[in-house]
Amino acid sequence: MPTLHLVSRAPALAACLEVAGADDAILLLEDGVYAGVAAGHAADDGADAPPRSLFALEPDVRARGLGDRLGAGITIVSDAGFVGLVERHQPIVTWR
Amino acid sequence: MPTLHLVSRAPALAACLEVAGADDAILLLEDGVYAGVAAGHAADDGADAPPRSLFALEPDVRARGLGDRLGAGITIVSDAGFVGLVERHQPIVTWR
Amino acid sequence: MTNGKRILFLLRQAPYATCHALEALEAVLVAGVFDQQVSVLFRDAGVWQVVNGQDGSALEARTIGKVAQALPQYGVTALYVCGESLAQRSLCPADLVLPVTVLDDAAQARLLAAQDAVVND
Amino acid sequence: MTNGKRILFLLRQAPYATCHALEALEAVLVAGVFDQQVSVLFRDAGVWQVVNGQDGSALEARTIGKVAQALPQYGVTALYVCGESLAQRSLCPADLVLPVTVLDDAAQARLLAAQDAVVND
Amino acid sequence: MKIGIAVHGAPYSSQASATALRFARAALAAGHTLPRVFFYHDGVHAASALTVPPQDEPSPQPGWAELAQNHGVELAVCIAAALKRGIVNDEERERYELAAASLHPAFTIVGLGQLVDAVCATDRFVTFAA
Amino acid sequence: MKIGIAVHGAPYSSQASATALRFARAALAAGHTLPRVFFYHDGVHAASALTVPPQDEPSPQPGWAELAQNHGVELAVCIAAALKRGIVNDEERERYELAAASLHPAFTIVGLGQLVDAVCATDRFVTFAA
Repeated sequence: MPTLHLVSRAPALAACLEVAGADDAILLLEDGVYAGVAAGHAADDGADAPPRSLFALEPDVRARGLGDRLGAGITIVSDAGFVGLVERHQPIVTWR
Repeated sequence: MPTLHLVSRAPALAACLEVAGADDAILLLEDGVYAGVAAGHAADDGADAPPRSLFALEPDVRARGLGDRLGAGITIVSDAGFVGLVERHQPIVTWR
Repeated sequence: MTNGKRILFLLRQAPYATCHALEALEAVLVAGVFDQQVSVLFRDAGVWQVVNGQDGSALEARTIGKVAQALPQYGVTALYVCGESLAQRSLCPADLVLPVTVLDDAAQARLLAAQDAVVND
Repeated sequence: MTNGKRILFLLRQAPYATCHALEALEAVLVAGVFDQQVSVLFRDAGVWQVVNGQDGSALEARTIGKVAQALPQYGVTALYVCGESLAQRSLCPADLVLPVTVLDDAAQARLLAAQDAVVND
Repeated sequence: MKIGIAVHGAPYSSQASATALRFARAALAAGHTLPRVFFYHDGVHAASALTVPPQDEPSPQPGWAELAQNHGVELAVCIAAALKRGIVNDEERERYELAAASLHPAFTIVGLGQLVDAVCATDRFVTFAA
Repeated sequence: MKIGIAVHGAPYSSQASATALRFARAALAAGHTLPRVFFYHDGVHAASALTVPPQDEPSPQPGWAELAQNHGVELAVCIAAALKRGIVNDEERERYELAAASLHPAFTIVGLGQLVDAVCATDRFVTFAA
């Protein structure tokens, strides 16, 4: 079963991407959602790395005003969607 | 009077160096001392940036086993030396 | 405005994941009612504090952008933001919730050097 | 060693500035006495936990390297370290306080994928 | 599915407790069971009975207590992490001759082995880091 | 020289309190005066009277208390930051009908204005961040 990576701080996405498998899913949550902002030049992000299933948690995206600022290809999920990802993946790895 | 910059986490040195003046002093303390490790290729550091007065706090260096690992040109100071730096600089800016 | 100490609040942390941003802004608001020369520099992830479109209710939290918008009413009008920090996040001044002066690194260096004290978040 | 769950502790934080490293290692030691397949991966700033020459007494703290050295005695012998994280810090295996297996990113990916659960610091 | 949860961050200081609570509610709503939430590191502060939440920022604590009461979720607080952070029950208060206890009654002080036990007894284990 | 100090990190969870204490002692030894140490953010946890330090990791708290007693250093804890983190004195305990108070007697609960006052009343101001 593929791994689910939880990225809760933006700079941690880089480390996650180094070891995430091609079938793994990555969920950006808390400050990790900033890593999903369509990249300017470098900084907190890494969102233009190799394509994997990339998700972002809706309440975190909305609180931070990022609704229209996330890169294309990032799927917004609710808390229920988060639970669904946990059902379909193992193990769950947190990066902060 | 020049500014004293306190860098208490290694990744924060980069931001500090962007705005530190040529006469300013930089004191690495707590996890900031890792930024003083003689650079391999990139990572936490930035110690090979433009020359400014660069100090590291002795108890933090010793606890972490960095005594022989710091880059040349970094001056180790005691807590008393830290106080001396505060006397001779203003303002004091913390980067974490 | 010519009395008192020159105090800069250096705000570098993103809002919501921790309460550092909120608590630091509360300190700035209090400083504003003292007779001091208070200024604020938003830098690095701290620029997210003043981005528009925030809605803290999604997290049952206060909207940090709204807290920041109150700064001028508390007499804190010297508001600066790091231009490079904005650019790295694909942001421009029109994306922010209140008028701020964009500074390059050299101007930030001069701002820091002019302070009596710097308080950070 | 073939019974139980495969549990990996992913340790990415430097010691001393916070107690995350110490508390995470204490959890690993406890896990070691359970009949599980426990492994540890030191990565990113977490590799500093196992560097030699540490002396916690400088901070009136426990020496984290010594805590890590106790891992094999508690039955935790599957110890891995990220090679790239070492190289970025000018470290090599000879700089570490105990024998560890150096893994490249692909091998770490396989290690993660083989786990039932991952606990982080 | 049985899901284990670890919380590593303190309320307010970190979003971890609030995020974990939302996840826990969603997991229960989806029909999963949560045998135990393990509070470790600064996460133990969620168990303080002495906090006064700011008016406009609700504490996750009543939500945790509700999960314990209505869904049988064990709220387990690591004793070693709790003691050094001032989270103590009556027993520890007495043993260490402290002026008061501070543990909210919905939470239970446990040993670190219960973290490993929570990992072993569940199908998924999710950490909410500080 | 008058030096003001702010502490933003909790003991154990952060080195900030221990580093600040060492700095404070060195500053006093060098003949400086420390009118006030301001505990803000998670720094307020230094004022908990209910902590049990691990045997091999001494708490900075007795050191802070010694500075207050022997050097007249005011240990000022921000009320807003303290209340939400469960650090309360008897007055707040009563007002909010809590089961107990948790403030160590060497520390004083103050308003956030005292942070600005500490900056204004000193020649240098040093922040020990989390």
